[in-house]
Formats: sequence, structure tokens, C-alpha cells
Amino acid sequence: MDINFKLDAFEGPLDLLLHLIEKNKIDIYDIPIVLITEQYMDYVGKMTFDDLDLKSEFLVMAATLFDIKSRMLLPGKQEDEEDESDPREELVKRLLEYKMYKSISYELKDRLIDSDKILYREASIPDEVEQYRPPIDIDELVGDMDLSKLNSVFNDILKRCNDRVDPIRSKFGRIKKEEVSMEENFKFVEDYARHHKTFSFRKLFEHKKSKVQIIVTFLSILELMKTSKITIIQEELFDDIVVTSLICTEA
Amino acid sequence: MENKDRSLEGVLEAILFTMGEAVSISRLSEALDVTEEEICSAIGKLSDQYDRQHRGIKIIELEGAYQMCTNPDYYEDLIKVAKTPRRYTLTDVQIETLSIIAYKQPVTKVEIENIRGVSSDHAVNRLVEFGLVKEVGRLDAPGKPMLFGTTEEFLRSFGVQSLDDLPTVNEERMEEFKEQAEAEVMQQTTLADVEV
Amino acid sequence: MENKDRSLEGVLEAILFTMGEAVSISRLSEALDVTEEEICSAIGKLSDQYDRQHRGIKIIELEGAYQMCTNPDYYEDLIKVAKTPRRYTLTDVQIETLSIIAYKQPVTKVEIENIRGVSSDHAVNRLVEFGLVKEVGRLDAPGKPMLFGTTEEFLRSFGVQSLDDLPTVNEERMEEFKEQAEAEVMQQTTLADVEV
Repeated sequence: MDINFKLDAFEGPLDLLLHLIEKNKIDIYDIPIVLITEQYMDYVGKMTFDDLDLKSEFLVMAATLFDIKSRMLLPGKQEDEEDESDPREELVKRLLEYKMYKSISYELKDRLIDSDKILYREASIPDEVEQYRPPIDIDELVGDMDLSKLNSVFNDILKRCNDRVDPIRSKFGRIKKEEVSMEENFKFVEDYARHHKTFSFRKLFEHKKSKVQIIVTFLSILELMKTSKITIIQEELFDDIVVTSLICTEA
Repeated sequence: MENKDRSLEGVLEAILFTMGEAVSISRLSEALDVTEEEICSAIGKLSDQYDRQHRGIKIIELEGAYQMCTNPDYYEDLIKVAKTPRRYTLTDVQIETLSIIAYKQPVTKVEIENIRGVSSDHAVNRLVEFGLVKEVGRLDAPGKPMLFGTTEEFLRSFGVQSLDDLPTVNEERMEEFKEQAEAEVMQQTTLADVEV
Repeated sequence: MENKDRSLEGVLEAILFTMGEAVSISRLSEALDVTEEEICSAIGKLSDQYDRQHRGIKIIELEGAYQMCTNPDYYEDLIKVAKTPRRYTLTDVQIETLSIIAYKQPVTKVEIENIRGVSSDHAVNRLVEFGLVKEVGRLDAPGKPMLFGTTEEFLRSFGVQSLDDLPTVNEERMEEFKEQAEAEVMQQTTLADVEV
């Protein structure tokens, strides 16, 4: 046996088997299983494995070979089952398929060497082409837009626009920080009371739109009532509240 | 080099093709072991051949160097492939802006912005570019802001005879909205009273 | 297109030169508004012209796309100026794995493993890294294993025009082998019966 052969050069069990078949000049369709199994085991025994998975794959093949060997040695089985095929058949198929891919891989390798002699180039798009902007096709641009769609879009916008000033809907998801100081507001109302003998509660809100401002102003009124600086009269429910100042300095 | 299947022209063509950049005559001469005169003469032949055959490529000379480039005659066709034709359609923002201009014209950018609640500068500019909108004057107000309106192109592409054809916006409904909103403010106020 | 100074060949030459990469026939046909047949015929003419004139450039076909490249005949002279873009070196195991993927695509790692008789995980991963192989989908089976196939880079690197261009003769021969093998196996079986 050729001991000098690079034992670890086999890629796998099929590779080793093919080597043995070629070396022994064996007809792949009629593998002398006893001889091949013997040689196979001999090689595997001499191989060193860094990779345990690879070793187990070689051993799985060894088991397959032993299985085939034993099945071939069992006489009479074929007589019971006429259609029972050669126990080697599956292995032959695998070897043939593997052999085919191996020969293709040699061919591809040659092609790789050939095509390595071909060079390509990077794209080089001229500035004039790069900077080109396509002319505008209005009809394409407008697409299936028409007047009624444009109209509904506009109505939607107006609606949305309104929603923004709508106090309830605008509160949803939109929290605006407002600078409302209770103290400042109180001073403002107190000051107002100093200069006005009687005034309308509603009039106080003339320039105050936000809810917070209204509440704060109302609290100021309550505070002034508590400290007896004003009195209020409301004739009817929901009527305007008439405020009478007790601290007015003006005639 | 003197192979019947190969020529100096072919070598130079292959080199200039793959290099992309300009390659100096001296470098070519040195690498190929051919005089600079021979290089120039071969490039000249190649160039002439390109011109005569209306080739898609050409060779230009740049201060003692040669570079292969695209024949500008073919730029027009090149654009069709290089610039993947993009289908342009109006964006939602552009449509919105266009509808405001159509219904509110003449209108300033600030007004559009107030209605949409967001800056519409870019959209207006694009619409002007597209030729759907144009400047129609200036508002007599501080800063003399531009007023925008729709173009004839707009009328044509939307199949409108005149601006009067624009479907009317339901102004009444708008008023209703407003009243409703005000009513709600009042209600809120009352509620606030009760709560406090 | 029918300008006396321009020709479809010239246009295609300009495009392939400029783009550098492979451009699909369908993209060319669509952009230039010319049938795919006309594109192929023009490319054919251009290619013949290049061959006849021993040009430095040539056009290769890659699965329904064309790409311009250098004529390999000029490689020796070319590398005196241009750097060889050494892309990768493939080991025998990698090429073997690649040939299985090329023929069996779309194929799972397990299938490759069954053919090679050894785990091919590492080889497949390296091929994906090199851009020669890519994931092309998932097998509708337990675990949804990845399916692998070859890339355009594979076609280019191996000078394969299309997957049909792979050495198919061998596959046919393979079929013959199989039939032959089966016939012989049957014969062998009979013989074996006798021998045993």
C-alpha cells in the first residue's frame, strides 16, 4: 500500500472510496466490498483527525461498508425477495454522483483560471448624465387626481384646520404648555377691580381663550370674594355674573 | 505584442477601458516597452476608428495622458438607462398644498402654512417647478409676500374650463364647525365653573 | 435612434461602457424602446466586430444581461499597467461545494452534505462571503432550512453565460451512467446470486 500518500488529503469518506476504486482499477459498478472495506479501514486507521465530526463521518461510512459486506455474505436473501437490489447499489449511486460533481469542480476550476484574465471597470457616469433631471410630465404627475378629489382634499384640510381651534378635539394628543401664573392673574383681576366699580365677569375673558386662563381668572374672583374685596350677582343660571368692586379707588 | 491576434491598439483599448482614469503616455510606453510615438500613433488610429464608426466610446487626451470615455453623442440614450425612469406623481403634501392654492388663490405661503399647520415652502416650490402653480402678484402687506395661484396648465390637466368650475367648498359646513367649536368653549367654561 | 451618426450598436457600447456592471436585456429593451431581439442582435454584431478586429474589449452575457470586459487575450499586457483584482482563492472543497450548489440550486446545506458525505457548512458560508452563493429562500419543510443558489458574480467569475451553460454534457452522461449502472447492477445481482 502506498504509505506515502497524503492521508489527510481526503475531503471525506466518498473521496477516499473513489481514490481506492481508482487505485485498484476497480469497476465502480462491481466493487469488491471485502477488499475495499479492508483498505478503507486501513486508511482511516492511519488518518489523524483534528475534526471529530469529520472522523465520525468516516466511521459512518465504515459502518455502511460493513453493513453491505454482511448483507452480501448472507446467502439466499435475494431468493426470498426477487426485487431486492444489490446492497451496493445505494453506495454506487452516491459515489457516481459525487464523482460527477468532482469532475465538474475541476472544469469549473479551469474556467475560474480563464475568467481571471478578464478585467472589468467601475461605472463612470458622465456629469451631464448624472445631473440630468427628467422633464416633468404633468399628466403623469397629476395621475388620477381630478377636481372632485382635489375638492375633498381641500375639505379635509379645512376640517382639520377647524379641529385645531376646536377646544375639545385639539386637546387630544396636543398638549401645549401655557404660561399661566395664578399670582399674576390674581393681581390682574384685583387691579381691574381697583379701577372698575362694576364689571362683567365675561368681559374679563375677552382676551383669554384657554380653559386654564378662564379657570385661573375664576379662582381669582373667588379669592377676592373670600377676602371681601368684591361681591357678585348672577340673576339667572348661565347669566353673566356682575361683579361689584369694594376696593375701587376710582369714582 | 506582434501576435496576429493581438495589436497595440487592442492592448491600449483594454488598458484604458479597465483603468477608467487617465493613463499617462510615459507609463504606457514604459509598461508595454514601446516608444511614446508608437503609443500616440496607435491611440490616433484607435480614435479615428471610433470616430468613423460612430462608436459609443472615445478617447480623450489630457496633458500627456489618455482616457477612455463615453461618446457624448449617446448621452441622450445613456440617460434612459443610467437614470432609471422614475414615475413622478404628486405627493400627498403637494396635493394638499395645490388644493389650498386652487381654492384660496391668490394666497401667500404664510396663509397656506396657517391652513395646513405646517411649513409648505417646499411643496409650493415644487408645484411652481411643475408648472401647476405660479406667482400671481404681491400682497400689499409688510414684506410684500408673494401671492400664488394656479396656472393654465393646472386647469388643463384637471380638465377645468375656468376657476369658476372648481367645485365649491362647503362654506356653510365650515361655519357650522366654527359655531360648534365656540359653543363647546362656552360649555367648557360652564363646566369649569361647576367643577371649581 | 435612426440618426446617421448613431447606431444601436453605438448606443449599447456607450451604455455598457458607462455602466460597468451587467445590464439586463429587459432593462435595455425598455429604456431604449427596442425589442429584446433587436438588442441581442445588435450585441451580437458588436461582439463579432470586436472579435474580428481583435479588440481589447469584449461583451459577455450573464443570464440575460450584458457586461463589457477586457479581452483575455490581452491579459499579459494588461496586468503590466492594471492591477489584477485577485478576488479570492477557492479551495477544492469550496469549488466542489460550489459545483453542487450550481447544479442543484436551490439546495439546502443538508442536501450538499448528503452528496459530499461531509459537513459543508463552513464551505457554504465562505462561498456566501465571497458573493458567489446567496440565500435564495427557505425550504417548506420542518425547520425551514435555507436554500442556496449561485449569484451573478458566480457566472462572471466562472465565465458561465447562464446556468444552462454549465457543463451539462456531464449531467446527461451522469444519467447514462446511472441507467448503465442500474443495468449492470441488475446483471451483477444475478451474477452475485450465482457466485454467492
